[in-house]
Formats: sequence, C-alpha cells, structure tokens
Amino acid sequence: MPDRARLVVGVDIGNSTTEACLAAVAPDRTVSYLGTDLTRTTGVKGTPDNTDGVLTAVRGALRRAGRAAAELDAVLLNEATPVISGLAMETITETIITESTMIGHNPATPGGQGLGVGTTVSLTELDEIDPGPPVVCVVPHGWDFEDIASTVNAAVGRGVDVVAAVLAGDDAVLVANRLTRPVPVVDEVAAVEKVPLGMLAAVEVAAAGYTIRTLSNTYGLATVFGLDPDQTRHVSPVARALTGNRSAVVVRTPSGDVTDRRIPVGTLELRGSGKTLRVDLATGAEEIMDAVARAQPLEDAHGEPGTHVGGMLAQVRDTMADVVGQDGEEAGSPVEIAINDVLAVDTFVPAEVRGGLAGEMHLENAVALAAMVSTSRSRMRSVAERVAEELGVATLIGGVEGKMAVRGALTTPGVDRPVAVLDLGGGSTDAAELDREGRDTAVHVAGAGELVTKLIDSELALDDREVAENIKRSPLAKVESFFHVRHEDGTVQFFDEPLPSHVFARVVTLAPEGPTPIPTRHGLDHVRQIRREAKRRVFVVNAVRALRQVAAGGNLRTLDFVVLLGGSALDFEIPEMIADALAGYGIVCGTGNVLGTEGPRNAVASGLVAAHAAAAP
Amino acid sequence: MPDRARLVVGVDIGNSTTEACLAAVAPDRTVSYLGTDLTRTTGVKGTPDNTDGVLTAVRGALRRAGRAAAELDAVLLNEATPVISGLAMETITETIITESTMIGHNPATPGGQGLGVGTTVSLTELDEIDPGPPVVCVVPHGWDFEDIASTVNAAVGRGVDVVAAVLAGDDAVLVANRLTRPVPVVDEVAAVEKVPLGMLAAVEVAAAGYTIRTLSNTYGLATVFGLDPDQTRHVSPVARALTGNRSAVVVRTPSGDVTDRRIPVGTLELRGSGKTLRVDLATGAEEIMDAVARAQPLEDAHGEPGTHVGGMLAQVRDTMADVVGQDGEEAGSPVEIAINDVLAVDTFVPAEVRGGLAGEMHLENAVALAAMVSTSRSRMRSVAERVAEELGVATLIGGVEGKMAVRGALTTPGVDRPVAVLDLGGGSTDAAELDREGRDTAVHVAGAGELVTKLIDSELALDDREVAENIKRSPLAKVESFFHVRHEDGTVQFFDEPLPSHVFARVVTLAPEGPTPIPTRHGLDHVRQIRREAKRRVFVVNAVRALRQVAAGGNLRTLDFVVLLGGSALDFEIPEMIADALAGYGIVCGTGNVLGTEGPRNAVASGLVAAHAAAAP
Amino acid sequence: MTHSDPGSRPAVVVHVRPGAPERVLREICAGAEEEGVPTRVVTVPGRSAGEQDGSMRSTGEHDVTALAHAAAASSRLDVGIAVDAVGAAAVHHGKLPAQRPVTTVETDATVADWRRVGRTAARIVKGLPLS
Amino acid sequence: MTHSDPGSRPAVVVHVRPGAPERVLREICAGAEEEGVPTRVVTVPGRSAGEQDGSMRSTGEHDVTALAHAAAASSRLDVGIAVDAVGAAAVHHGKLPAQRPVTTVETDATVADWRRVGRTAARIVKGLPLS
Ligand SMILES: Nc1ncnc2c1ncn2[C@@H]1O[C@H](COP(=O)(O)OP(=O)(O)O)[C@@H](O)[C@H]1O
Ligand SMILES: Nc1ncnc2c1ncn2[C@@H]1O[C@H](COP(=O)(O)OP(=O)(O)O)[C@@H](O)[C@H]1O
Ligand SMILES: [Mg+2]
Ligand SMILES: [Mg+2]
Repeated sequence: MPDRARLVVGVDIGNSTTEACLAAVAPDRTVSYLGTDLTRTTGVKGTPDNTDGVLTAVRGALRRAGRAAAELDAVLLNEATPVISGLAMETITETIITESTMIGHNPATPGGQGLGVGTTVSLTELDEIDPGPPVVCVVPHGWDFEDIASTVNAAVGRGVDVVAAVLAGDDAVLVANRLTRPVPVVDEVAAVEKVPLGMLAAVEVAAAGYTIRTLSNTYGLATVFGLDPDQTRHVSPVARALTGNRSAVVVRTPSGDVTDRRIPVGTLELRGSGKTLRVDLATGAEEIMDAVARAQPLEDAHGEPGTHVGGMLAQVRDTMADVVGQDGEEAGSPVEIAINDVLAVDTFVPAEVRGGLAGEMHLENAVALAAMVSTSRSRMRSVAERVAEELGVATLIGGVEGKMAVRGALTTPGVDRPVAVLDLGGGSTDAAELDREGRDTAVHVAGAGELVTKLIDSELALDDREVAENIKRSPLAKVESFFHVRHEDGTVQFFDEPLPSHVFARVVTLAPEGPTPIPTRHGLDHVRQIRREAKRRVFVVNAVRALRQVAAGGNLRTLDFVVLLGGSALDFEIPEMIADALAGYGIVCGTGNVLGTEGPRNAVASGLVAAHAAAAP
Repeated sequence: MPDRARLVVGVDIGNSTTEACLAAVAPDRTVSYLGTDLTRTTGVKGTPDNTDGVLTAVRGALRRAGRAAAELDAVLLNEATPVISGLAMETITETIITESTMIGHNPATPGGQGLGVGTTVSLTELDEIDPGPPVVCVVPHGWDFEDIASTVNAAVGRGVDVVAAVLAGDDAVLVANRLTRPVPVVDEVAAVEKVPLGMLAAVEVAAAGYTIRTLSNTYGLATVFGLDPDQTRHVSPVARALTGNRSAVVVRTPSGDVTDRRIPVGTLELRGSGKTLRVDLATGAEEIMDAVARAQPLEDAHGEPGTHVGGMLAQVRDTMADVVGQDGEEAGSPVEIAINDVLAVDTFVPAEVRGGLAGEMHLENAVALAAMVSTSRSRMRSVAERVAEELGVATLIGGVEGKMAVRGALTTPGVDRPVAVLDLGGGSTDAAELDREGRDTAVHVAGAGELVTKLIDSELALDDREVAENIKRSPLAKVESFFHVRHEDGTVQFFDEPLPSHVFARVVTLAPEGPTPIPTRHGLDHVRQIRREAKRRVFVVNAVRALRQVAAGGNLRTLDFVVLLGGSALDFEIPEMIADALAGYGIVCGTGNVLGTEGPRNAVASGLVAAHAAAAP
Repeated sequence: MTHSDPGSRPAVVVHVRPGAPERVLREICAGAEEEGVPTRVVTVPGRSAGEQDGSMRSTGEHDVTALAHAAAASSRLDVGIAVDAVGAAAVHHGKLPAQRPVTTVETDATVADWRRVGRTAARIVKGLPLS
Repeated sequence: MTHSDPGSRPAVVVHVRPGAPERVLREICAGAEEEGVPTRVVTVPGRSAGEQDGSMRSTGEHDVTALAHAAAASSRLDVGIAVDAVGAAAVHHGKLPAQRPVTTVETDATVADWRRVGRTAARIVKGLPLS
C-alpha cells in the first residue's frame, strides 16, 4: 500500500455523455472526492473517437479541483460494454378510400348545419336540372362565393331541391351565409373534381363544439342510403373513419369502400432460453413483448429477410458491425453481434389516407422497436492507450458499468444495500442490483430517452427531432395573447415585449430565448398526453422489465431502494412516474444524488473510483 | 284471425323512461306504426305508481296519431323484470400526517423560489435569535406583510440566516417582494400555529410552470435532512405526497410521518357456479371483477356483516324489499331477493388529509360498486289492472324486455340476424341476442348512466348530481373572456352580452340558458378526461361483459350486428367509444334507429307490438 | 388616446379620488401584487371622470363605477380599479358596458374585501376564476 | 373615447382610405367572414389617421400600419385592418406597439393574400394560430 494519497480520475463514456470524477485515495483507502465534469461523448461509444471527450472531461475535473494532469496517478475507464441501440418504426395499418366514397378531412370552417342527402350534381349543370329529387351541389375550383350562392339560389328559386354543397375553396361560410335556403356546406375539398357525379351523397355539418351524429353511425348511414344488412356491414369502416369529425361527405358508389388494411411487415424470430419463437410484428407490442419475455434471456433476434422487420434489424446489426469492425488493428477473432433485447411499443402515425379527396389524415397503427445489440469485442483498449499517451498517465479499464453505477449510487444520502439502480440513458435503460451480501447483477434493456423523443416526433408528425426533444424536456405553455402565455399547470406569465405573431395562439415550449412554437393543430393537453404516454410506455415499462431481471426470483418486492440515474433521470416527470409505478411494490424510489451533490449524474465515474480504492493493493 | 286491423299500443316501463308505440296490426299480421311517445317513469319501475306514466305515454302516442283511446284493442306492457340497481362507493385508502410533518397544499401564490433548510423559529422570537445556523421563519396569523418583511429584514441585517418563511395569510408574494434577501415563502397555512418550532424544516418553491424537485424526491429529502437508510424509507410517502406540487414544507420531527393507510372495508362473498368466492373489496376492481367472472352465473352476493361492504349490499337489498314488499295484495310466497351482478370500478375521491395544516387534499383510492338486484316477484299485474281500468282496454303483459328490444332493434335499417342489442339505461346495461335460428338470450348487468354520473360527481368532488349529469351530457367549454367561450374542440363562440363574472375563466357546460360553471380548480381537459374515463369504465367494460354473456360460447367474434339502444345511447360519445372497442372483434356497431325514425328509443315498445303481431291468433 | 399607450408597462390602473383612504388603496394594491400583477395608481381630481356618462355626476356607486371604467380604458391590460374619497371601490374591464362593473365594495368593507378587489382585478388579467 | 363603445356589436374594424380598391376590401372582409367574425368598414378620409405618429405622414407602409392601429383601437375586439388608396393592407392589434403590425401586404398582393389578411384578423380574435 502506498504511503501517500493517490490522485485518480474515474471516467464514464456513455452513448451521449462522458463524465469524470476526480478523487484522492488515502493510504487507508478512504476516498476524498475533489471534482467532477461532464461533456458530450465524442464519436460512437466504445470507439477510439471517444478519446477527445475523455480528455475534455478529465481536464475539466482537474481544473475545477485546481489540480494538474501531472499529479494524476491513474485514469480509470469504464468497460463500456459495446452496447448500442437501434430504433425503427413500422406502420402496420393503412386506410384506403376507393371510388372517392368519403370526404372526412374536417375543414376548420364548414358552413351551415344539419344533414342533406341527394344526388351529386356539378354546379355547372345546376341550371339545366329540373325540379325533382334532392341534389347535392358539387362546386369546382375557381368559382367565386357570390356566384356559387346566386347560382344555387336561382336553382332553388326554380324549385330545384338543393340540400347540400361541397366546395373546392375555403368558402363554406361565405356561401352558406348567402343562401336563401340554408344547407350544410363542406369546403376545402382539394380534389373536388374527383367527386363522383350522379350518385347519392350525404353531407353533414354539426353545430360548433359538436361532432356529426348520423354519418359516423353505421346505422345512420344505413338509414340515409337505405342499405341492406350486407351493404351496412361494408360501410361500417366509413362510419368509424368519420367519428369525431364536425363535418363529412359520404358518396354512395357501386363499389366504393373504405378499408383499414393490415400491412404485412413480417415476422420477428426470437432465440433464447433454448427455444426459437416467432411472432408477427403486426400483432402489436403486447404479443411481441410476451414472446420476448418467454425467450428470456434473449440470445439473438432476426427478422424475416425481405420483410420490413428483416430490414429493421439488419440495419441495427450493420451499424454495430461498423462500430466494432472498421478498425483493422483489432481484427482477428470473428466478431459476434447479437441482439440481446427488444422493446416493442404500440404507436400511431398520422398518415394521409390513400384515395382521399381533401388530404384526409388518419392515425395509422405502428410498432416502434428498440433493439439492443452487443458484441463480443470491445475497442476500449485503444481508447485507453490513446488517453494514456495524451495524459502520460496509467489508464486502467475498470468494472462493468452497471456494477460501477451501483457503487456510485450508494453515495446518495439515505441509500443502503440491497440497492438497485436504474440508469435511464439515451439508448438503453440499465438496471443493476447489489444485494446485502455484495453480489451484483446488471442488465441492459433496449429503449430509453431517444425512443421517447422518436415517439413524440412521429405521433405529432413533427419530423423534427429537435422540437421533439424540446417537448420531452420542458413543460408546455399556450400563447394566449401577444403578451402572455399560460403554462401547462395553469399559471400565467406576462411579457413586456409583444410575442411574435408566429407563436400567437400556439402551443409552445419555453426556451430561454423565448417561446418555440410546436407545429401542430392539436391543443396543449393532447401534446402533453402524448409526451407523458411516450415516457410511460418506454421508461415505466422498462423500469419494471429491467428490475425484474435483476431482482431475486424476478420479484420486485425483494427490492428495497431503487436509485434513478442518468440523463433521463433529470427529466421533470419521468422519475415521479417510475416512483409511482414502483410504490405498489413497497419500493423506495427516487432520483439519485451521487456524492450528495451531483444529482443523478456521475454514478459510474465515482463508482469506478470507489471500486478502485476498495481493490487498491 | 280478425278481419280488420287491430289498434295496439306497446308500452315499455323503464327505470327512468316510459315509452309507448302505437300500431295497427292488419289481419295478415303486417304492422303499420302510427306514432310513439315517451315520458318520465312515475314511481319505481314495476310498481303500481307506474300507471300514471303509462297513461301519459299511451295518450301521447294516440294524440300524435290522431286516434282515440276508445279505438284501442290492446295495451301491451313489458314484463318489467323487477331489476333495480344500487350504487355505493367506499374509500379504501386514507392519508394521515402525524406531528405536522408536511405542508403540501399547493397555494396559488407562493413567494420567492428555491429551497431553504433551517430550524423553525416563530417570527415573534426572531429578534431574540443570535446569528447562527439557518432558520425557517414561521409567521402566526394576524401579522401584516410589511411588518413581517421588516422583522425578517432586521434579523437578516443582524446576521441571522433566514432561509425561508411559512405564513398563515395569503401574503407570500408580498413578503417575498419586500425581503432584502430573497427566500422561498409558502403561505395560506391555516393551522400555522401547529407547525412544530425548533425543528429542522425544508421549504421549497419552484418557478412558475414547474414543480418542486427536491422535497418530492425521497433521496432529496434524505440529502436535505441527512437521513439514514431506515429514516429514508419512512419519508418516502412524504416525497410521493408532494409530487406535482409547486411548493411544499417538510418538517423533521422525532416521529413525524405520513402514511397511506388502507381502510378495512370488508369482504365480498360471491355465490355462483357451484362455488362461493370471497374477495377483499380493498384489492380493487380488477380482482373483484375477476372473482365475479369466475362465479358466473352469479346467484347472490353478500357483504361481511358489520363491514362497509356489508352495509352497502344490505342497503341495495332493502330498497328492493321495499319495492316488492309494501303492497299487501301481492304477499304470499316468501320473496326471494338476490344480487345477480356486481360491477366494481376503481375510482378516487379527493379527501382532506388527516393531520394536514393547510387543508391539504389527497386523492384517495375508492371502489364504486353497482349491484343488480332481482326478485322472484313482480307487481306488473297490478299495473296492468289499473291501466285496463283507466283506459277500458284489455292490457296484456308481454315478453321479456331484452327479447322485445331485439325485435325493436331489427326495425333499424341495415340490421339483420344474428343481432345483439345493448340497452344502455340508467341503472343497468342490458344485452340480448337473437341468433339466425330465432333463439334469443338476454342479460342485465349492473352499472349504467347513473354510475357514470356518480363517478363524475365524486371524482370532481362536486357533490351535486345535477352538475355531474350536465357534465356527462354535453361537451365542455372554457370561458376565456367576458365575451367568448372556447368549446372543448377548440372552436370559439362569441356572446353579444357580457357573460357574468361568476363564470369568468371557468370550465362550463353550455345549457340553453347560458354557461353553467363547474365548481372545480381543474382545467377543461382534466374534467373531460374524468368524464370520458367514467364512461369508458362503465359502458365499454359493461358492453364487453354483457355481450360475452349472450354471445355463443362467450366469443364476441360470433356476433355480427350490435345495436345500441336506451337513453345513454343518445350520449354524444358513448356510442363511438363502444363501437371503437368492438371494432377489433369485427363487429358492426352503431346507434339504433328504431323504425327508421326513433333513434335508440322505443325498441322495447315497438318490439312488444311486433311480437304481439307475430303471435296473434 | 392614452388608453393603450404601448410605452407604458402593462398594469392594472387604479384611479383614486383625492382623499381616498390610504389603507384601502394599500390593501387593494396588495391584493393585485400577491397575484403577481402590477398596478399603476393615478389620482383623479374632482368627480369629472364620469364625463363619458354625463348623467352620473352624483357621488356613490355610479361615480366609482364610471371611474373604474375609465381606469380600465386607460390600462393596457383592460382592467381598472377605482377608489372614491370615502373608500368605496370598484373593479372594471374596458370591454364591459360602463354600468356593469365586475365587482364593487362599499365604504364599510373589510381588509379582506379590499384584498379581494385587487385580487379580482389581477385574476381577470390572468384569466383565472375570480373566486 | 369611441374605442370601446360598448353599444356597438363586437367586430373587426376595417379603416379604408377613399379610393381603396373595392375587390381588395371585398376579399379581406370575406376572409374574416369565412372565419365567422364580423367586420365593420369605416372610410377614413385623407391620411390624417397617422396623427399619433407625426413623423409618419408619408404614404405607404407607415400610413397603412398607423391606420390599422387606429382601427384596432376603435374595435371592441381590439383588432383592426386598414386598406390604403392603392390597395396595400395591414392587420393590427390594439395592444401592440403602433409600429409593429401583425401582418401587412403590398399593393401587388393576390386574392389569396387579401383573404389571408381577413383570416388573420379573425384568428387573432378567435385565439387561433394565424397560419
Ligand atoms: N434535463 C433533461 N431532461 C430530460 N431528459 C434529459 C435531460 N438531459 C438529458 N436528457 C436525456 O438523457 C438522455 C441521455 O442520457 P445520458 O445518461 O447522458 O446517456 P448515456 O448514458 O447514454 O450517455 C437523452 O435521451 C436526453 O434526451
Ligand atoms: N341526451 C343524453 N345524453 C346522455 N345521456 C342521456 C341522454 N338522455 C338520457 N341519458 C341517460 O340515460 C339514462 C336513462 O336511460 P333510459 O334508457 O331512459 O333508462 P331506462 O331504460 O332505465 O328507463 C340516464 O342515466 C340518463 O342520464
Ligand atoms: Mg371554410
Ligand atoms: Mg399567496
């Protein structure tokens, strides 16, 4: 044992963040923590590119503690299990309208109110029509609202029974206001020229604040069109597609139809626990996760080649191959790349309906998959060599991340063995447990902060990862006037300077620079619910799943203290969601406060130091 | 067979509504429907008091058809199964604060921001305190905000480290604005005199729009108070109770505690299917409904005497005994009263926390039970006799409600056998099925519109059935200014006359007379979610449960057409919720349109006519 | 047209008659301040603020209501309060008819009532239920 | 002080200069009407509506902006539109600084632009996103 305190720095290279913890280890093995730092990980975790980030973090910690690199006795690196995660999403349903049977796009300003049923006639032919059975007037592009109204009024004056209108432009209210006899009017039908003429059609517009009642009811459609039971069975999807709309048009054509088709996406093959299980991706998350549980511990997963699943998994595997394989120096033994965990989440994607006449959107079902890929080969050696070279300090590769995290977590006030940690990262949720006897276990499960961001991104059709990440990280607000916003908890905040008009009446996230609008027609609570549900479906599900794998006998009740760590433990609501879910098992759960000061950060880095001190010769 | 058309009227006496259907039955048995009517049921269903309602409905239908009572050949009454339903709700958890450990009442306007940890000292003693460790100043009632601020400022000026304040009055912002050194201030602590002095306390106030992070985290509390693992385990409920608050105070006392106690409410005993199952009410709805399913068909249910459950079920049974037993004329055979179905729903009740210092509320778990009681004895005979007497017309008691409802439902356009109906009433959800061969089955399950109203009432702590019924029946709106409201779908409605100030900024339901405020601090979406969840937990659950009992082999996929009937099928969202839930089983589901004109009303009454015509001699 | 002078900081405008009791004004302003909404106090001499409303030159409720309406009209937040010489007070909104104040209190009101006046004005601004 | 005359029906006020093109005005009003918000058109002679803002008596953007601000000030809904003699238009809100209109369009605008002007004004009133 050395006779002076040794200066060591633990470094944790994560997928997103590299953290350092500087400490002095006294000859009697007591540890004095001197400073910490964190920086973005450079390059893909476990590759030589990480060196820059490591140096930044180590130097940062030294600077904060007022020490020099020359004083360092050792750099301790985590083992950085080569675990990466991949994300993919597949739409499994598709809505198709044939023969332009249905217009259900919910324009913001339909006109009139009520239900009109009649034969479709083009406005251009209205003056040739004789009085007779009711007609629904279809107005092509380019007509002015006053001309539309006067043409319809003239026909009505001649005794033609015009009971509704369908317009190309955004003129429904204007036209309705000018009709001598009020009828429901649906507008903004972009492809109005495709509306079949000479067919029976029904147009319904509900009062403001209400939704249609007849066309969204299968038997309402049957009544309106006089359908027989067999035909009724066929229009049932039309009724369902129109549910919740304020207005709609349904045209009865000989074989018009709306179908909700399942897209074949292929089969997932899971190998583990001595069996091979096959599960159709289209059956949804519940069945997939059931199969994953039965194949526990999972050894590998494959997707049927040539199918969507096949492509998804191949892609994740390829990324991993790139990571471990490119560097010639470490070639040799064949690299084994296996998928050790899969998380499937049911989700939906707003998608344009095929065959729609007005850009109708429908929420299609989809399945998001996160896969956890590991390999037998690590390239941390070369990271260590480079760090040693740059700093001129012995660089050691320390213990397994999860096990180190537990040690770090134990520095949180109030925590004792047996303790389990949940490291809520970007790509994976890692759990580790240390029991009363000092035995520890650690697992990685697929799916974490990145998947949450992705779900928010796709469910809100943002197509902007940064906006989705903002939504994830901060409470929402609604801009209620040019001078104030209302936070999601109902409190109001005023601004002295007027807010820009592009955020007016928008749901926003509040960045220090000001409100950032979320490009969506949905209200604050809808966005909030999507945000919370995404977090719940990833982190609450994974917390339970991961803890079951480390708890004795898979029984959560054997756990006592659970400490939440990692970047996603900084979230303003994820920790409380997990604590709520675990409370039922008698578990004490909270966000870690590593070293009593670092919050949920730095557990692995400080754990490396602690393990090193305990094992010191 | 008679050689002229016979004039008959079918009458359906429901728990809430009495409906009549007038028709002419031709010698060849073809039926011409002439008119319908409906009125509130008079008295309890199945008792002689119903007569008045029957007469009103029959006369209404006659008047509409322009016929006289003298022309009637027969009045057809439903069998009116003596089925009543009872509702009860029991709180199963209770939150208790001992030694005034915690103040978590979330005042609307706390002051300052951040976390302060120190020893509690009364403001009255602040001028006697020497500079030293940090103190949290506790301000009794009656102090003016300027005096509070100047006293604190004077102490701080002398070097006393005041780190936070707790006030009786609503003065936190006023005081915080006048402090020379800003600290977090929590106000409106009504029982401030009970805050223990000389104890370590932590006060946290988050920024507007955010929630506290330290005191709602178990390990945050452990850090702040330097707790050992055992103590940490004990404060875990405190952290959970404070989750979601913007401000909080936690005082560390020798044995202070917050507990979430389970209230013993007793055991439910279910007899059926040759077994007797016992289930603890406190285990919640899932376990109870599981047991109910295993005891299917349920023959009777009892609650342990002397417990809450016992009281609940005895009460329902007593009401039924009153209904069937009071009328001496029908005594004779001993009356058998049995509980044939139970629906348990998990719910919550906002309740004041015992031991709270500021009227803290907590959502306590509760179980709502709907029970379906039936008896072997019906008193419809006496109703029939009175009707016959008053109208001078032969009055017959026709078939079972459910079976009649199916016949009525078949008059809905587009419907064919096999068909199932769901009669969504006030007290019970009734299902009936008619298969291709003409075999029919019918069941009543407990829980319907009244239970939905009750859940809304108690979850929002309204204590006003009428407001709850309004919330159930109509979309919500928020009054956004003196001149406009925003409907729950986001559309805006303007008023020329200013809205009264008592509805300003309130969530309202829109009655024809104007907006009615909902007395709640919650936002529109919270109320909306409670409304929808109540409907889902009662009607979607019951639809599936009831249909399983009538479907061949309990398999919903054997069903083809499902027709929704009854008062609750008039709801603006219940039918679509049920249709959504059944779509997965390939079922065509919609709201009935009896006779092609009556909507979901009049199915039983018109079914009675149809059955009578089919069976006519 | 000073009513919406965009230079001034948004505030609830309080019009007070000369001689209005200091403690009434203090509690009213405190009520708004506790809600986080600033007030701007303007002393309005005489009773002439009812000029839009010639018929209401008498003392009492009419005067304080008209004065509050004028205060609201000059507030960028559209909300005004008035306190008359004997301590009666009213809260008004610029878009409401002049004769329909949001709330008024008499001269015999309590500290709690005055606080409520300020709080009500602030809560109109914040779009929160008034009670 | 006509700006909030509570007797008038709430409407977006449109100030037009004499000679403003009829079709511009028509489409602007149509844009608001389609959104269900009424407009009140007031012809304002000369260019004197910029009087609050003495420096901006020139034609063009400044005039139409000031005119729209004045229109907003006279609207019970706080929203105004202006159309000048050559067909340039602006939308303004009464609480915004005079020189910061919500939107403006030039004389070479299209039917769709003019509709959008009316729609924008209406959507401010309704509290809906402007685009
Ligand atoms: N303040 C925050 N709130 C919510 N999420 C956060 C916050 N900071 C980081 N994250 C999330 O944490 C994840 C990265 O966690 P981290 O522990 O740094 O990952 P890793 O362990 O893989 O390096 C990302 O998904 C990121 O969105
Ligand atoms: N328009 C409506 N919207 C929603 N619920 C309604 C409506 N009208 C009646 N109800 C509900 O229907 C229930 C009564 O249904 P009904 O069929 O009349 O009962 P019953 O069959 O027992 O006589 C009540 O719970 C009532 O709240
Ligand atoms: Mg439109
Ligand atoms: Mg306060």
